[in-house]
Amino acid sequence: MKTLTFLARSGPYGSSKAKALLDMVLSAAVFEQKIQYIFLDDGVYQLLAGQDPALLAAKNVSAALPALELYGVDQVYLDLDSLQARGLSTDQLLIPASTCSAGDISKMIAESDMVFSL
Amino acid sequence: MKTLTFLARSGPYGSSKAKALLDMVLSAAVFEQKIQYIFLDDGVYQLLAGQDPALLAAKNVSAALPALELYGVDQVYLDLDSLQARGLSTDQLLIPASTCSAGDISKMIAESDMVFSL
Amino acid sequence: MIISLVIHGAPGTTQGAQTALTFCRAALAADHRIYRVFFYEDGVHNANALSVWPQDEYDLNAAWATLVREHELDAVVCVASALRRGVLNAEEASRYEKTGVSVDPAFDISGLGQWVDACLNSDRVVSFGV
Amino acid sequence: MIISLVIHGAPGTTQGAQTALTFCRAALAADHRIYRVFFYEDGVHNANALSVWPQDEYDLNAAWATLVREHELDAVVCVASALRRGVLNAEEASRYEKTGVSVDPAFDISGLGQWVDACLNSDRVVSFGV
Amino acid sequence: MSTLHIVNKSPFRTDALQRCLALVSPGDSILLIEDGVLAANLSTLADSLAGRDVNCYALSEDLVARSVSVADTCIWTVDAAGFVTLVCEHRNSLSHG
Amino acid sequence: MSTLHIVNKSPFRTDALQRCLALVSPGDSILLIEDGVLAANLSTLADSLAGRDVNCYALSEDLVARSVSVADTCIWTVDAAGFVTLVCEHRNSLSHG
Repeated sequence: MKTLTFLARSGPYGSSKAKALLDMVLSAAVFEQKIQYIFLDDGVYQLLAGQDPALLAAKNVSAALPALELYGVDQVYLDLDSLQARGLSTDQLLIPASTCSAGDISKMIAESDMVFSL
Repeated sequence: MKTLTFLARSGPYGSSKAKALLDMVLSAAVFEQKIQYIFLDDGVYQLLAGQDPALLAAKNVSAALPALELYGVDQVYLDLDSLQARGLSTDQLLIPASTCSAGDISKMIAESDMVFSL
Repeated sequence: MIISLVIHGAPGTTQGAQTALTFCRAALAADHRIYRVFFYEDGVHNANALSVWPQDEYDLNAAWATLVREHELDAVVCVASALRRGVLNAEEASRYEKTGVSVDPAFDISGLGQWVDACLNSDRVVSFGV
Repeated sequence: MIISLVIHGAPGTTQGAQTALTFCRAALAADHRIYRVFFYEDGVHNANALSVWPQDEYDLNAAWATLVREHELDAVVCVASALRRGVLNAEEASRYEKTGVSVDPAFDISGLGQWVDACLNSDRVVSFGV
Repeated sequence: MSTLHIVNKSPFRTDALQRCLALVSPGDSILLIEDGVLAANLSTLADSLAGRDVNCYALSEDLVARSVSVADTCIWTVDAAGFVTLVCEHRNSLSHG
Repeated sequence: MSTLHIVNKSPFRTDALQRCLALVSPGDSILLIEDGVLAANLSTLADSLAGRDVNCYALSEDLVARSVSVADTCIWTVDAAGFVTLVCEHRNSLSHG
């Protein structure tokens, strides 16, 4: 088993990056690897409750989040600094995520076999 | 005749944007429009002398610059603030360009029929 | 008013092509005239007829082709951008001995001169996906 | 060492695909083993066989296809990324009734499972064009 | 004789909004679209615009998609039809790359 | 047990380098490639790295292409072969998007 860390750093609809990383996470989960899924920078917007991209003809990127645990992705983290820098708070989020700091993320990266960032 | 303003804001080899904007400028020149070609932000790197992208298997974006005047593109400007913010000076440039300020650029934009930025 | 659009972004990868489509529909609904839609750089992928979108996703390629046909829009794909991205019509596919035609016939393939012409003949030109 | 590459960028539009090619050659020259090159998102355009580059420009599509053949590399194009971008093999072109085959046969089309497999079987995985 | 500045990038990841603010003239307008709307809930944006005679708009479809609210009364929301109107009301438009 | 941080974006246009600097640990290395090499002639980069036990490299092919020189002796240049060596010498790599 390998430790794979995913840094979700992009907002949800401006590009396909959020969805592309989510698909990587779910694929790795099927192979039962150890996964650390970290939302930071604009990636914290992926976690916001109340997203409604119907008028963009896009799928709701956050719809898959509640199912992450079913897929065995239970290590989901949120960079608190990124959230606060954007004027957001944890009670606006769709799913609970363990808050972490840049120092925590550095440690998780150091303990990973591979790291992917989108 | 229309006044078309082009804002070259990207470095020369990280993307195709510099070349794409240059092609627009040259096409507009063929149709003998009034052209204002302004290098600002990372676009100032397009003007640096001594570029050698052979090892990137890319064409030298700056090679076309000396021919701009032949095409009738004689209004070429350079944002001095952008240059200085990057630790560069005008004597490092391949072609002479009139230096300008953000205020000058604002005025040129205001007097344009259309503006393109890449 | 007479409006033209320049589209730089591929469908799906960035949002610009979708924004442009919505803008184009709104402009038509407000009885403006769309002089031309010019697809440049990665924007040419909007004219790719080989794209296959998942059933549960919005097919932006089909949406563009439909809009162009319904409103008889002048939709032009930049030839220099298209060739290097493998967006080819029958003539080019044959000339370069390629295994397929990939551009939707609702779109014309032509040069940047068509973009200049759009600038000269439009009141406004709006760029998307830069 | 055993190294795999993940390529996110289209040829030409951003520099990542070219950087990856140079890296891949250097790794092979240093006698490392390339386990797999995985083309994801816009990276799938590197496998497009319909691309026509100008005579005086470097044909990155041809360069990838040549490198893959010469070193018998395992080059995999992500199927979900490829379908929506019109990068199709003969089977898909026929199934979806499309007018052409666009993937270079040097590349396989498969799923993200091949990327996970590359992670499991490589010492290093390097991403380009993100 | 004014310009519609269109910003489609996140203010947190790129300098697009900042560079736009350096180039706006009195009488110009700014329209935030796509990831650009992430600036709409920044009070610092309102501060930057104060006293400059620059109107600021955010595209409602993009705000709703992202569940982002507008922080300040000085930022108006417009839909796609309003986007078209803004384009027509200004002499030219500048999509900041 | 260290990470090779790969930065390919201009420090003037995006926050990629800044975010990289927030995540580097002692013993990690930074490799500037593509438009990332535009940071190589910034004296501020050397300042940010001072005393942090972080090595910084810039890809020579990208420096030469852009005619950009390296400001400080604390930034080493490597070619593609050196890039491969750096990947092998570190436990993992992180391409900062």
